[in-house]
Amino acid sequence: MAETRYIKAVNQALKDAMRDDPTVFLIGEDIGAAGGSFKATRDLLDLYGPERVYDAPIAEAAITGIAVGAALTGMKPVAEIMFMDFITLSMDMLVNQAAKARSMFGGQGSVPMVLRTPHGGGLNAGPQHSQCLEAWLAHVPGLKVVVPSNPADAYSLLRAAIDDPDPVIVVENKALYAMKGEMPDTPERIEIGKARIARPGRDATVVAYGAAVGMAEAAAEVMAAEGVEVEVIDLRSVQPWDEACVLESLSRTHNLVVVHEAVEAFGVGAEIAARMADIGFDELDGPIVRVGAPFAPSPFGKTLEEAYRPNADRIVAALRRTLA
Amino acid sequence: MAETRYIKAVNQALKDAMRDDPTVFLIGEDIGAAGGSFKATRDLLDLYGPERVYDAPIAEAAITGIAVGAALTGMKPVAEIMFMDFITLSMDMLVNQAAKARSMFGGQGSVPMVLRTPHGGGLNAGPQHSQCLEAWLAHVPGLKVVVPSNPADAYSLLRAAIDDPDPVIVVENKALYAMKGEMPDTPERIEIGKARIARPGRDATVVAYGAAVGMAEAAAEVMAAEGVEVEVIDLRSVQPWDEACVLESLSRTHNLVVVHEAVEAFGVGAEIAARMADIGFDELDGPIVRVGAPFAPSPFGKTLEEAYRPNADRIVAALRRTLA
Amino acid sequence: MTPKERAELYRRMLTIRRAEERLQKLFADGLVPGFLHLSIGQEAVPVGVSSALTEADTVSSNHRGHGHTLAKGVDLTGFFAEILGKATGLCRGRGGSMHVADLSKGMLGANGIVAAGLPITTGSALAHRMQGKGNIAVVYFGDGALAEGLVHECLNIAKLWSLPILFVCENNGWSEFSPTERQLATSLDRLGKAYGITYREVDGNVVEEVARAAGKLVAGMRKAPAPAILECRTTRVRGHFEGDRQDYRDSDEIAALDARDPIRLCAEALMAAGLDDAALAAIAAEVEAKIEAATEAALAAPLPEAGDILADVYTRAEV
Amino acid sequence: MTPKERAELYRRMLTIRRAEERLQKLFADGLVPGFLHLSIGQEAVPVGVSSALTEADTVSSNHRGHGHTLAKGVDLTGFFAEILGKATGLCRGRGGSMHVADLSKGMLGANGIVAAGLPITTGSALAHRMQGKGNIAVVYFGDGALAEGLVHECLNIAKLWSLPILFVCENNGWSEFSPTERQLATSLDRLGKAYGITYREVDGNVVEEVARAAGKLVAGMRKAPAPAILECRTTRVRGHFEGDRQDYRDSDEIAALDARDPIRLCAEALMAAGLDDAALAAIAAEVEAKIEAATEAALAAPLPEAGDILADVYTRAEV
Ligand SMILES: Cc1ncc(C[n+]2csc(CCOP(=O)(O)OP(=O)(O)O)c2C)c(N)n1
Ligand SMILES: Cc1ncc(C[n+]2csc(CCOP(=O)(O)OP(=O)(O)O)c2C)c(N)n1
Ligand SMILES: [Mg+2]
Ligand SMILES: [Mg+2]
Repeated sequence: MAETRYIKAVNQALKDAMRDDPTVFLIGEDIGAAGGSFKATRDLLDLYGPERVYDAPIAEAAITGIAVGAALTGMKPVAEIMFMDFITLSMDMLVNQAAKARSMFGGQGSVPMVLRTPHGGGLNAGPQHSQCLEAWLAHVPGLKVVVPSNPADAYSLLRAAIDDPDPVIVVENKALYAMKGEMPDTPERIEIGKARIARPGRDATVVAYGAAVGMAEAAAEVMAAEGVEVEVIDLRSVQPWDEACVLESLSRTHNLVVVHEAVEAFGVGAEIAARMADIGFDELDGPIVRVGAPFAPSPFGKTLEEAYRPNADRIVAALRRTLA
Repeated sequence: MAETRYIKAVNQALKDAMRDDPTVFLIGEDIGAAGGSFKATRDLLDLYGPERVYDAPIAEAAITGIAVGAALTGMKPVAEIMFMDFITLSMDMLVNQAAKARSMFGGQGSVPMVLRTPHGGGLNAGPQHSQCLEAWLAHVPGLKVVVPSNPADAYSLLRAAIDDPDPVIVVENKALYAMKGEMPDTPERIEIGKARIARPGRDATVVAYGAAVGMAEAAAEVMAAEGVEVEVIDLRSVQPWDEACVLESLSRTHNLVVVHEAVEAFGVGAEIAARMADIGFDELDGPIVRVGAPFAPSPFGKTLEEAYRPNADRIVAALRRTLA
Repeated sequence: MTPKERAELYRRMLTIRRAEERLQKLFADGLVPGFLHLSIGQEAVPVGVSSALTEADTVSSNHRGHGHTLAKGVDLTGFFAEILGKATGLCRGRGGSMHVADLSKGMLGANGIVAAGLPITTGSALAHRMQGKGNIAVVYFGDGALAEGLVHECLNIAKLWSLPILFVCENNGWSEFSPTERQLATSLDRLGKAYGITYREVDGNVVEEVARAAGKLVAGMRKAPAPAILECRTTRVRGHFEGDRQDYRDSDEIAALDARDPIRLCAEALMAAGLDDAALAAIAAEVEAKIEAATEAALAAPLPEAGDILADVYTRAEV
Repeated sequence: MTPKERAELYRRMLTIRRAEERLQKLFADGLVPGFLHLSIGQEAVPVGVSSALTEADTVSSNHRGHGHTLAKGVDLTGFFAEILGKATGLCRGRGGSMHVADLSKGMLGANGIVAAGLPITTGSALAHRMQGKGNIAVVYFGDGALAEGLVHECLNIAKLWSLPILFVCENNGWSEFSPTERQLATSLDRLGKAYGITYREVDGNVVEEVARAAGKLVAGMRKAPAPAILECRTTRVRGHFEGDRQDYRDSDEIAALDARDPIRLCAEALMAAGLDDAALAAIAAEVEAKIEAATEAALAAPLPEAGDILADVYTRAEV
């Protein structure tokens, strides 16, 4: 067990995957010599050379499409899109190409590519550099989407994504890059689609992913002081997501709150809530309450951004409302 | 009152809007001389000339961005993207530019553009020409999204969209283009965000939009034969959507089904269900059941596509399940 | 080129032609679901280009992809079955005309998104370069596609990284219902110059010219990876898709197409080189028999099961 | 150009310089939220270009937009307040450095998305052409942006439709932490040729040269709408953003920057033309006083209210 930072765990996962599999290569803007805008790819150019680490021109659509084509030709590309806001430029390649190739070609092959990209606020980066757009990708059959909430998961989920035969989008959280956490000596092999009980509890379930997991844990602390035991589920992946785990928890706690940093309306939480309002209906003792960003672009100023991002207080309020 | 077809209603709305407002202009691929792939813009080049109707090169991102810039400079552009699947190429301009300009510029101006695009199956057009991607757009603060379900609405909602000072995406349904319906002599002025009770009922509420409205009405017929009176709500717009109308209906019927042609998972229906599982929780007598496409790309063959698209039978089954 | 080689090119072009004519009829009979874009008049391009390719080379295509696909050597019955949406299709009936693929033959797919084949092929070429086996990648696209930004992103990257990719433009002068000249302020030769990419233009209706130019370019790319552009002037004979009556086209233009028919031109060249009518007829008979057999088999094949919709969305069964 | 006009250009450049130096300090003091991309060393470009513009002309910009914005004549206090995220900012503190806009001055916004300004400006130019008042549109972008496909889509359309748009490339040789030459296999002059768009290259650090070239191009565009490209060779003095230590840059390269400083070059020209130290000092004093006043006012301004987040997402109050 050693302590590491989230961003270092990402770096280590890339390094190990490149060591273990010569078909793994990296492509992205300023990922080589500069080591990436957030240093996720630091030293990898030196270690593996320019034949494995491609510093690409500013051309997100082409970067993503190149990953698709290389994946169809026997390689395992890991593309970086510098901010998740820029996947707006990659959508065709992700949605109409990567996601559909296997199914529409009748299962002939697959597209074993990974696209890493950071979402979320906390850097005052403003409306075009803070968005959490994972709900779009989760809506697309053929894509998988993982969102690690801590350094150990950042490592294990990225390794799982690279090992996966299908296109996986790894959504990292900018505000977590500096987060410290324990990294097991033999990192866990995570199966994409399995959630993790981050904190057990019996009175209410909070489902979260990414940075919201920490917020949910903080809210659970507050509630614990009042004698309310909140179970926190870290989804780890939002497509597929662990419906069975959430349903099982709900059948014990009977109250559900869903939290994410993304805009609440039409976000990932809507699907979880909707699904539980169907298959979990008989288990519900109170309304399903969601906590997410308000329906507005992410503001850039410090106070506004703080007010915009979800936090423990809002999760506590949501819990109080469903438990009322 | 005269009977007209959906596509003709679209054409008429464009014609009338161009007549009433000289700043309205059209831009899109093959919309001029050819009158559009689905003939929505037929005759408009002849009527208004090449200064008002721009046949654009195949460049969806630029077409959309040009609409943004022209709108910021005093015009009212109506862009056509030939298939909704191609908005994958327009996402940056829609999401990072059109949607955010007003808010991030502090309310200085607005982006009065319209983007028309057809979604949906029924033409065996396959995985890249049939998608219903409106859930993506509904998740974006700053955009409005309307989805007309019949010719009269196709006219009125498009007029409302063009009149609106903010960016509105008008999602038409390919399978409805040939639909006939009554067009009032003085077409209704529709306020974007207000739903329509397509069929009143007291036993269950079905919320639908676009082509799903007709399927829901057919399902309601089937149920009526069994003495179950189903209320069908046509949302008309999915962003904003008429939460008050749905809640009011639910508080009378106590059972809810949500239907759309889009993929069920993470679709528009998820938000409606999630919201009602919160603010409408106390009204619910049964699970909220959704009906949408299965989690797979839209297949192209006739039998497969038929099995893929929602239909009255599946809505009936959903109603039976929530009422059970 | 030996007479035998030339006759083989003829046979391949005729196979594409007859296959598409058969599809045209099947479409008219309501048996082809979805859109059908025929490449009648353009057969010399893929046949000429493919004569320079091995099975390990990859190609990717666009909406008008039948010729590209057949020329890469895919199974004729699987091809027909796919376009008819049958369970025995190359893609199990899930793709159809705009999405035929056969990865085992290096055919990475037709594509319903204009210009989408370019980055995919650029990525395939990158993989070839990394794998170091001398394989190359070919992308077919139309003149109308040149307006899409992706074309430029890919020309730039292919040149920067010396990727073994052949950009094959089928310049038929049309982009759907519009003459491409109204959509483009540039041309591929000028773009080639702008990016410093080797550019060749050929009469895309003369299969030997295409084959010769492609052969040279590809041989060079195999030795020293680098991109190249091959622009083929060609002719779209049918409408943009079946059902398009081409009212927007000049009758003179259409009348002139026959004289440039690539199959006729090849037949004339073969006759000039000594082949007789009987030999040509024998080829035609053989081709027609094959097409007929493939069509019959495809028509008789079962439709996919509805349950098949959820198959293959992911490689592993869902968690 | 009269000495007075020349001095005015100097004053404007100095205003941008001092404003950015002030921002640099404010950033170091932790008072600027978010990213801050300074255009120190590039001031001659927007000042030269703007000398050819009226308020009704529109400009749009990129992430490095302070100079473009100030040169278009926006209010200095509102500018500072915006970058500090204050309620009195030009965008009520919601945009910040990467999103400063002032529609009343024809400033359509800085932009955090590389190359996004191009289609927006192309659309603005289309509006100008339709409105027929002889107004024109200008887009500023960097050399790195040339790799984005949107650039090409817009060059093509601007030429096809004869739009009055001036494409101004600030070629500083860098794209973030990489030399742009490693990202581009083409150049703007070659692209200009490929699209048949008038192209001029100037020393972007000599304000008179920029002004002269822009003046000529813009005058032509006002008479007969048509696009033009103005490539300005310039120098990025600071890091890509504040906080970037530029370890990746050669010390020689950095040392050489001073000699090309646009403000120094302009001062030298002014002195050669007869202006004395005192006159320059007077300009400097005036500029500094204005900057100081604007900074103080901005610093003293209130932050936006949290409730303000939901304002202005739409024009009309929500249904
Ligand atoms: C991104 C995208 N935009 C538009 C279309 C609609 N479309 C299909 S083919 C075509 C014209 C293509 O012309 P060209 O590339 O010259 O090919 P050709 O049909 O002439 O072979 C268009 C506009 C599409 N399929 N994809
Ligand atoms: C679409 C997009 N991709 C990447 C980025 C990250 N990024 C910001 S500035 C920049 C480099 C731009 O270089 P250039 O256009 O030359 O402008 P300069 O910074 O030199 O002024 C990059 C890659 C971005 N903001 N938007
Ligand atoms: Mg063409
Ligand atoms: Mg630069």
